[in-house]
Amino acid sequence: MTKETKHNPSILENNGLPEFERDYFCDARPEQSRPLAKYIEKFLNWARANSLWLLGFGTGCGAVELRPLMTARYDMYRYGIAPRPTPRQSSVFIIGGYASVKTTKRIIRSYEQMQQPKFVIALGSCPINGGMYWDSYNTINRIDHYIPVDVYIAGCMPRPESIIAGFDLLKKLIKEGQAEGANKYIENLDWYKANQKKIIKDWNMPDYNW
Amino acid sequence: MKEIIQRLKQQFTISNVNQQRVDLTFLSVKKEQAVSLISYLRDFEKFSHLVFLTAVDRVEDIQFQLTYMLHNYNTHQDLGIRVLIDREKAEMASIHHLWKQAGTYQRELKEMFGIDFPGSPRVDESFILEGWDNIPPMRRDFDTKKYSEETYFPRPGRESHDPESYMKSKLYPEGDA
Amino acid sequence: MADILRTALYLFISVFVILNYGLLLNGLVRKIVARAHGRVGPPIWQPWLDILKTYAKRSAISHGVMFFLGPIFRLAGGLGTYLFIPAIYGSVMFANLSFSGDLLLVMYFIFFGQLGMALGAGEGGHPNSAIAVGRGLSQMTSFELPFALSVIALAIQYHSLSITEIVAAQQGGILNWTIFTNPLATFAGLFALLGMNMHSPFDIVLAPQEVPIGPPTEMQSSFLGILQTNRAIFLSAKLVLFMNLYLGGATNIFAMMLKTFMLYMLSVVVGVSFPRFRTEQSIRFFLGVPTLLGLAAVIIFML
Amino acid sequence: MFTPDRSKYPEIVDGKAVIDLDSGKYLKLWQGPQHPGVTGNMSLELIVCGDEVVDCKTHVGYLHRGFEKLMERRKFIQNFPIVCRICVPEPDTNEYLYAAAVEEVAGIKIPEQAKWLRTLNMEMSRLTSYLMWIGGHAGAFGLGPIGQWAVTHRDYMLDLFEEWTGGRVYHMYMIPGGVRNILPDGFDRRLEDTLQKIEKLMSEIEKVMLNNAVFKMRAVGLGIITKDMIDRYGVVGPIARAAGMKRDVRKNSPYLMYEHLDFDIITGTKSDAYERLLVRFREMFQSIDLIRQIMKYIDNSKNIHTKLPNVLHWKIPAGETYVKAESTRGEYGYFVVTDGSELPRRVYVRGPSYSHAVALLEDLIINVNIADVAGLMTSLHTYPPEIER
Repeated sequence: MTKETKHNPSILENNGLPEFERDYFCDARPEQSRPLAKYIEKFLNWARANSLWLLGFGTGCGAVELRPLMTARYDMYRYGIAPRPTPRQSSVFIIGGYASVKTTKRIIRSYEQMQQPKFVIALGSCPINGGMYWDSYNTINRIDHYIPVDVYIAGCMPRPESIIAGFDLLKKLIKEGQAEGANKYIENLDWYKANQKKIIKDWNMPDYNW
Repeated sequence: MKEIIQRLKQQFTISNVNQQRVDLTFLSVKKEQAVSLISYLRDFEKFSHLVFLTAVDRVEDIQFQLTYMLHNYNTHQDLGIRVLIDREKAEMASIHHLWKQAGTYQRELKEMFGIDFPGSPRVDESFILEGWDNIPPMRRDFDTKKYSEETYFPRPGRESHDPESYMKSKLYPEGDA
Repeated sequence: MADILRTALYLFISVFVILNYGLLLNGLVRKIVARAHGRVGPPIWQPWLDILKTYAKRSAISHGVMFFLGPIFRLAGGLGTYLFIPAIYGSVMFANLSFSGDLLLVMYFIFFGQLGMALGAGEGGHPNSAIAVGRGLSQMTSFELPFALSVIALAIQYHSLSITEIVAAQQGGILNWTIFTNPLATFAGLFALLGMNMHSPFDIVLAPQEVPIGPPTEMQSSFLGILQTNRAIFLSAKLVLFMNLYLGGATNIFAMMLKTFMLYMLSVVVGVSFPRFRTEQSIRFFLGVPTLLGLAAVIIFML
Repeated sequence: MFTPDRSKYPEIVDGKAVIDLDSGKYLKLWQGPQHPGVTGNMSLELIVCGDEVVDCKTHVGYLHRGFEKLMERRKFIQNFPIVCRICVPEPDTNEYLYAAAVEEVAGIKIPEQAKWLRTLNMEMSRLTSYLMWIGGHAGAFGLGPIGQWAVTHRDYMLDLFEEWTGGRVYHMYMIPGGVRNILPDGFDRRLEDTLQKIEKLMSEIEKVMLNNAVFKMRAVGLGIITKDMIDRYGVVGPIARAAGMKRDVRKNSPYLMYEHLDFDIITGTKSDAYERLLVRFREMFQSIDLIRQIMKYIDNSKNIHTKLPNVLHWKIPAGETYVKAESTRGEYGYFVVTDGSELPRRVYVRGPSYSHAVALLEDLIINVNIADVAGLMTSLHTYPPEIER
């Protein structure tokens, strides 16, 4: 991983990293990406909406309903949704239910490694307000304090049908150009980082994972 | 089971023998004798399977109660061995040399209760939590609700009621439930 | 000058057609595999959408110069393979850049893309890509052996290293095809094709449960887009090559589509019904029966 | 005694291998948590030399919700909806064990019909869980279609559960004192239809997977667990049975109505991944058979629930107990301590994956090809949430 050539006056501190590792990571602040001209962007949004690659990261028990969704009974491939094993290539992140602190750290890392535009769907009631584990010491209560969320799907567990409905809503948002979570994240990077660092006590990763 | 208890009584000081079910017995033993009792049970009484090892926080007596559950596959008997240890200086001899998985249980106990098992493999590495800087969460004096509310931004609007009084007021406003 | 322009135009059309054909094949096969799974499967135009979407990503992370060059080498390999194969026998437009020794060049280009990709994936720094590249190169070396033997047998049989001449020699009836005149070499070659197409049981490079999709792990956005483009071109190029060598080539585009589709279905059917080999099992497989078949083919035609 | 062959190491000091990552000979490879080849959300920190694993550390805790702590601050009846969340593919074992433990400490007897319904629920969930597992296991070896077929048929079972209990994944069916409802009309017919579908699927799986030459090449001889390892690592369930040990809680210490049912403990001999698959495969047939046997005893007119005191201030006398049941992965147990108040003092959940996924896997994985890591993991049928709870 080499340094980006772009230089930004406000540089990420990366002070969670040991000295010798700081060289490996880019310390420039991420920049918001601008949409293209109107009709081109509309066309591209249509393509994006119909080719959603979701990151194959079962972060919680919601992942168990992704299996039926991927298989013959519900078959999400019909709608252009396919799982992808690496964050670099995927565009949708499904938060499968509750996120413990240890998983949240991985969620943030994976989310930042995804390329823009990227979308987040939060499954179940736990990422909304803690759900069943609202008083647990190890699960976060609101995922939108750590990463921006486009679509919430309530329920414990949400049925595969409701997940498909959630995808439909996401497609609608993308086509309307409203799913700009990645830009929102970069715009409010400091707020998100402060929240993240509040719960992740051993912050040993770069401030933004390029 | 009775014969085994009799034989054990000859060698060890055991107390509080409680036969919960036909195939489940609990007994208490002193901390110093625990490991030799467990080794004896494993090697001579065919209690060859360590089912689990866990702790109960008896905060009012300032003690931890460790429970070693052993199983005998020949007679299909479960035997729970209770060991009381001091809560302030929680330390117990390790049994990882008897069973491999005991090391895992001890790692968990170290993390969740703060009970130390000197010599147990990787006992100081974090097992489940990551970067935990509070008191061990499974101790009774750790308030998980308070911690959660302070740390994880509870979404406003959640109300919690005591189910008894709430149901009484909602469902049976005049009568007695 | 006009000649060159016309050739360039023809090449452009040829590549455009083969790219879309590759994507169509991709979409079709996804549909067919889905039927084997009991699913409906994605719409047939899904590959076009996927490729459009990857190119439309707003950000791209590079890990260095070689990381840029990796996908480009890969695409060059795919294009190079295709451009020296006459896709349709007798057609000026699809004759591409075929010349008298093109078979050797094509064999080189099949290798070339993989090597370029290996360098690019190595620069990505992901350990899984490095492992997958190692697996890919060793598997490629092993299936190259039966393939090379098969090609040597063909060269001896037809006394030529030009694909056009080999196709010409197979014209005039179904029994003139290599598959009937030289079945041993054909089967050695088809085994190699199974390996080249990297479907199960030879999908050890992309093996999602082992080295999640392998070399392209770090590739994203337009890097991945280039790879997807290449995958379509390279796939059809390989199929066209094998069709030319073993199935008598094609005299029109429909015959080409039919024959390449049948060839690809071979890989797909085998892929659906078998689990994956381990790396050394795969190598051992290629060095076993297929190599012996190839050797036998060479020896028979030497005598 | 089994000690993994660590001869590839440069040296071993105090039982720990000295691995110099800078030497360029070894590569550290993280498998998971974001990796399709890992069951659930856990990760393996592998050190590989060439294609072979020379050292492994299991990292769990990504799914830790602190159930045991949460249960200590919920009333007995409030705990009942959260216990099933501990294990997602097979929640019924948790429900049963929690209910059984509470009943035992509180001294409640449940009606016989409730026991039959519980037994039926447990066997159906066993079949459901195995279907999911066999899909994952085939997928780990790159045999995609089996995963698709099996998970689809699992869905048919979930439909039955939904019709019966109202819940698709979490059934919340066995409450302390009995069960929640009787079988709906015509359930037996639809159950039989589904069972026949599954039997047909199984015969197809046998053709495509069990008799597949390539699959055999991969699975035979993978991850052999010798008999002396069984006790040393606390191995239970189908893994122990595949090594020839007659260990099945259903038979050894019968609970619910299993003593009235006719079945044998299925054992294997070779104790490799293929044998474990075979044992589980035969247990699926056994499960289908048991479901058919149980259906003969179901009588919807009988009482299914004991009257409980007002559960909102239900004080259970002080006591402690350990109840166990056979889940698809082996002995599952609940250790419940009460102190006479409205809240349980301590609930400890003993998941079988606990010893399998950490101590056993870490030693078994030594010298295994990286390609087989996923297959080995699924063949142990580890399920992370019951490790960290």
